[in-house]
Amino acid sequence: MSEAQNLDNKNQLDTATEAGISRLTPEKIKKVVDCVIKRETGVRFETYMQTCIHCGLCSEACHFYLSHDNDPHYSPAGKIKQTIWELIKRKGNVDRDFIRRAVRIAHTECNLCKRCALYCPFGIDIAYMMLVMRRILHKLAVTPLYIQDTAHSHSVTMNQMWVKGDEWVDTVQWQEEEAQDEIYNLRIPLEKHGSEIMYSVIAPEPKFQAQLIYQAAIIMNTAGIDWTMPAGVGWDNSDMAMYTGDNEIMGRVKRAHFEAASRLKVKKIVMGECGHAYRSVADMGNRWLGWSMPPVPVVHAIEFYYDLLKSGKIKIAKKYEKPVTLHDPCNVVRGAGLHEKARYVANQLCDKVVEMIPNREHNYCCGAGGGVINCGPAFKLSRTEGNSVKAEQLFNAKSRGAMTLIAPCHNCHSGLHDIVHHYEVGLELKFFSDIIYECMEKPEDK
Amino acid sequence: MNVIYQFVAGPLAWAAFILFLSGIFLRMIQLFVKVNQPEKFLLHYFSLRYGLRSIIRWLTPFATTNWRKHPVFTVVTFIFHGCLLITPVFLSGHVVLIDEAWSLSWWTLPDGLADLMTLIVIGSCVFFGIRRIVRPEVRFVTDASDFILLVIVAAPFITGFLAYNQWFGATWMTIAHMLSGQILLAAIPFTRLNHIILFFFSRAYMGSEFGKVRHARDW
Amino acid sequence: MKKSIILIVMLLSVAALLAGAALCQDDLEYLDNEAFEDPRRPAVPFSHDTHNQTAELDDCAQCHHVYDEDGQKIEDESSEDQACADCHGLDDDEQKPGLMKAYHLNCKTCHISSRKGPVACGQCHPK
Amino acid sequence: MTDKSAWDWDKGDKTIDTTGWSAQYKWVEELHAAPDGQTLAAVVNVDQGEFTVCVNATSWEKTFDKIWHLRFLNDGRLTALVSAMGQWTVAVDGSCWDNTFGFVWNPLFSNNGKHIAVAVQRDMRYCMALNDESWKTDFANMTYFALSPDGSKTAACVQVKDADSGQIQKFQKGTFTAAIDGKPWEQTFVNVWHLAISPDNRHLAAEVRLNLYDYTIAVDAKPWEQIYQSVWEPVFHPADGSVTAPVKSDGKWHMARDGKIIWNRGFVQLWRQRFSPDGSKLAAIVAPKFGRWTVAVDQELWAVSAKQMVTDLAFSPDSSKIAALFKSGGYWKIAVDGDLWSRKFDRVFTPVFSSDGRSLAAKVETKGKYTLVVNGKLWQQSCDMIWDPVFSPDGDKILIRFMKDGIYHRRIELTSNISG
Repeated sequence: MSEAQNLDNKNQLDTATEAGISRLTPEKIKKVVDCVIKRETGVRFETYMQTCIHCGLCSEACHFYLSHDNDPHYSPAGKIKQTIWELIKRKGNVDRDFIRRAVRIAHTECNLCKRCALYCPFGIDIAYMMLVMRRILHKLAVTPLYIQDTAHSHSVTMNQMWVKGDEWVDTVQWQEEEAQDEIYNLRIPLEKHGSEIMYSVIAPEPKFQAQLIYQAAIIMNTAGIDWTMPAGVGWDNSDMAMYTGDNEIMGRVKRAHFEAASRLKVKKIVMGECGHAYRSVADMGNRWLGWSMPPVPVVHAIEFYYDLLKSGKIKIAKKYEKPVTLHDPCNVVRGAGLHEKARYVANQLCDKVVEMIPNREHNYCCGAGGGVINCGPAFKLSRTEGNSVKAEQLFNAKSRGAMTLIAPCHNCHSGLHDIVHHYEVGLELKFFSDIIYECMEKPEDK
Repeated sequence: MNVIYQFVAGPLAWAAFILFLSGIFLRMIQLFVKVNQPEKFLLHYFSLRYGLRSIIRWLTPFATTNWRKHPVFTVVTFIFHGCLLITPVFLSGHVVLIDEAWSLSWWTLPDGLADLMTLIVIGSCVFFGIRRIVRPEVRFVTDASDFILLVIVAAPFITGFLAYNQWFGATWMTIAHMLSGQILLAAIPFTRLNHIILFFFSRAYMGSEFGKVRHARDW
Repeated sequence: MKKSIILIVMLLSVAALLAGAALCQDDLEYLDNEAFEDPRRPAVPFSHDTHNQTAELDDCAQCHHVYDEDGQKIEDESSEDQACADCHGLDDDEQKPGLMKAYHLNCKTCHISSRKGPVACGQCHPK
Repeated sequence: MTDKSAWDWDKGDKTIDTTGWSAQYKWVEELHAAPDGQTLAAVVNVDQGEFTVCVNATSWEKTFDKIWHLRFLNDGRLTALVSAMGQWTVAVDGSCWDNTFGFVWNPLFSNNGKHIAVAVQRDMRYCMALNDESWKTDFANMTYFALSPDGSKTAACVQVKDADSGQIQKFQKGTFTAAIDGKPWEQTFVNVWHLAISPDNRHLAAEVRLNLYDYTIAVDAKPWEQIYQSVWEPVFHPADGSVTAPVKSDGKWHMARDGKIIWNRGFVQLWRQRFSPDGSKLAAIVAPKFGRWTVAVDQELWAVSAKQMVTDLAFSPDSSKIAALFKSGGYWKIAVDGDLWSRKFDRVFTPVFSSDGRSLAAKVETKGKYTLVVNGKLWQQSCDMIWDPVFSPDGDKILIRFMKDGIYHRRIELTSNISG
């Protein structure tokens, strides 16, 4: 991944995607469009196409629209007009330039955050329409380089970051050893059949943020949880194939995750603070596999911490003093309704919680999710500039005292990190687990 | 002229009604036949409770964030749709005709009120038309069909208003009114005007997904 | 696209019909509408003799009909000595249409079948 | 399987008191009971960074920096993955393999317990090792491992062409293949998953992805002629050498054998197919409708279904019966030959058939307490922990291994005493 060109030029994508585009022929494009629309879409797609009355009311839902001075090219319906509508109207007879623009729009100018679903009077799922576009782009082999590579990683290793089988176990054991300095008999039980809980994470944790596994282990051990982590495939709950439209790989990765839980005979899966992974296991991946709901209950970290605090399994020694503001991640708030539980957790942990405005289901997207950040550094600037409204929202929370920004989602974390730096917002970013780890009563304290 | 009247009031009216009803019927059949392919989960997540929750919420003025964000538009939209649906159904002239044909009758609007409501529909169409031109985010997603649809909707109300008030000749205007009304009826199942039906389905599905699966509000 | 062309053509024809509209009015005599408590439409201009001449009507019973108890029209009898409202109440009853409906059906049915005379609302109820 | 007739099948109860173990060591990890129930073992911590294995209150002589994946083999031997001086290897009953490696993981055991294979990393290169002997060749990456049923052959998906992360064009040309005993296939694929070695050890089958979209099954490097939207793991027929796999086409899953669709209907989902030991029947877990799961035997659906999931599909050793676990509404039930046992549990573990197929038993959990269910009847003991039941060769007796109040019990019961 040597390439780090900055693609401010709207007419150019990364070289690998450009290479993909240069291989396209009109016949190929038409064939793929026809195939996807005819065979893979149904009543939902048709209804959305026929129902949209072009009222433009979705516009203000979108942070890209708001951040670009209300440029209609960035409104949700505006983006659909430039992609799906045009594609259907022209029956797939579009050229390479159209596809190039569609790649940029579908992959880097929509976070699939579904905020617009709250603004459309008809309840049209624009994120779904965008996923149909991405599915077409996947079938045309013009998915942006970085996220395509991530999908390749999923296909080979069943994890997001080419983490090999030995590296995973080695990292977990290394964190277990590190954490034993703090709690001498701490364990991260691997492949423990019949545990209550399987804890799954996303691959960036073992790859770059091993301290999160460390913190999780401290929390699990302190709370006396009967838990395990798989030593084989299925330990990673993330799924960028879901965002590239490679549904077959998405399903395969999700199957590996659920089969790990099934093999270990756990009662439920607890997952770390990641949003898209929740969407992939509890919304999209399970459906592709025919499971209407996750076959093994999936508990997101927010809900897990809520249960631990509510039941007193975790006690707070001293509350976090700096005022915090809480970012509601799309995939677990609009996607799972965990906003009130997140507030309970935040209030239990912190002295003061400053609400962002808007908040809960109406919170602005971080700008990173939906696979956008995974399209790579080439699109970083357009991503941060496409979310100035988030910076304003953060500045506003800061003006009311917030010093720490809690983002209980990996993508949000990275996206907000970029925004905080780009706009020099000056907020310190934390996961819930960072604060729990910092403030909880640990065994030594007892 | 009686021949034309007779043709428009007779066979054409039947044709329009048949197109309207069978169009909607076929759409529904198509909807229910295709609902399980290829997305087999659609019906699975359907929830009457959450579907209705969403429909009622969105059919209540100012009950959603977006309705509150656009007060003028919200007022116009609700009054427009209300007048659009109520006026023709409770117009005395229409009820008299139905009574003569099938001996069915019901309460009717005072003519003055009906006139006012007709003007509101026409005015709303003008408002929507202007909004399509003036607001950039709406203009961007607008195409010719949107204006044609507005004209199709407004035409029976304009001609009806003129026929009732007998400007420019009541006879021909009455025929024009019937014709434009028939065009509107027949157009509903085959144009994006079918949002009046599909609204309930797309809304109910989104409501079900948000209520039953996502445990979040969709407004 | 084809759909919208058809729609435009239809709309244009509506406009043409409007342009061709014209109205002629005769000298003014009115049908008695006193029986209606609060008439919503203006009384109908009607010149009895002119109408009958133009329409070449000889049989009074064509309009001033009489029905027997079984609902059969009695061919040889007529009812020009009675007001319509004597038989027809304001509302329908089991055998007879209400007064307004009686007028409408009586006039319009004939106008339509003979392909002459006013049929649209405003033709009889001018403002 | 191992010969169980030599085990002590006399009715009665033997105990091992583990309450003293925790005083003996800094901590004691998960307890493992031997298949014959005579020994109880656990990884234990002796001192900081010093581990050993405690077997019936006696420690292994050696200590290690780290021990994990402690398991009893079917022949009663005790194995674990151990590390000393930064090198990893396999320990069996306290003695290590001669070879040491950078890392070992994913141990595979043959049914008779005689053979142990592990995935090996040495100097950041990968291969398999079987019974202390590693492949002659190693690879840049290795995923998905297989051991033949008799334990004589190992296979893995290996990367044979270099492609760094980010080299998507190179990757899409195919860098992976399958290797058996270290010998890779000539042909490469974009992806290779889930290997199966034929019962006669002569053939290797795998799921392959030919490009980003086309999936099929490859047998001995030769892909089936048919291309599918997706495929799941292939299995070999016990006798005739044919390969059967679920394949997806036209949006539905179908059962295919050697490239031909054999069941006359498609499913929303279809996987975990398996042949009866005698090869006469083919069963699979299926979802005939979205959100409905059941079992299909030779394409006939069971009348019962589950809303959440179906797992642990298994034939009895004599091929006469089929069992599976059904989960609905958060509860588990056992289904045998299309009938659901009425009792529901918070958890049911893998059911065990007697060799004649007459009896079926499983470990079950209700409200954190464990017991056994045998032929639909509950064993009237509630335990803190229980292991999977073991039937005597004639099926008349049942070996129950359980923990209660820190005491381990090895009990032999008459099957009829429980199942009535």
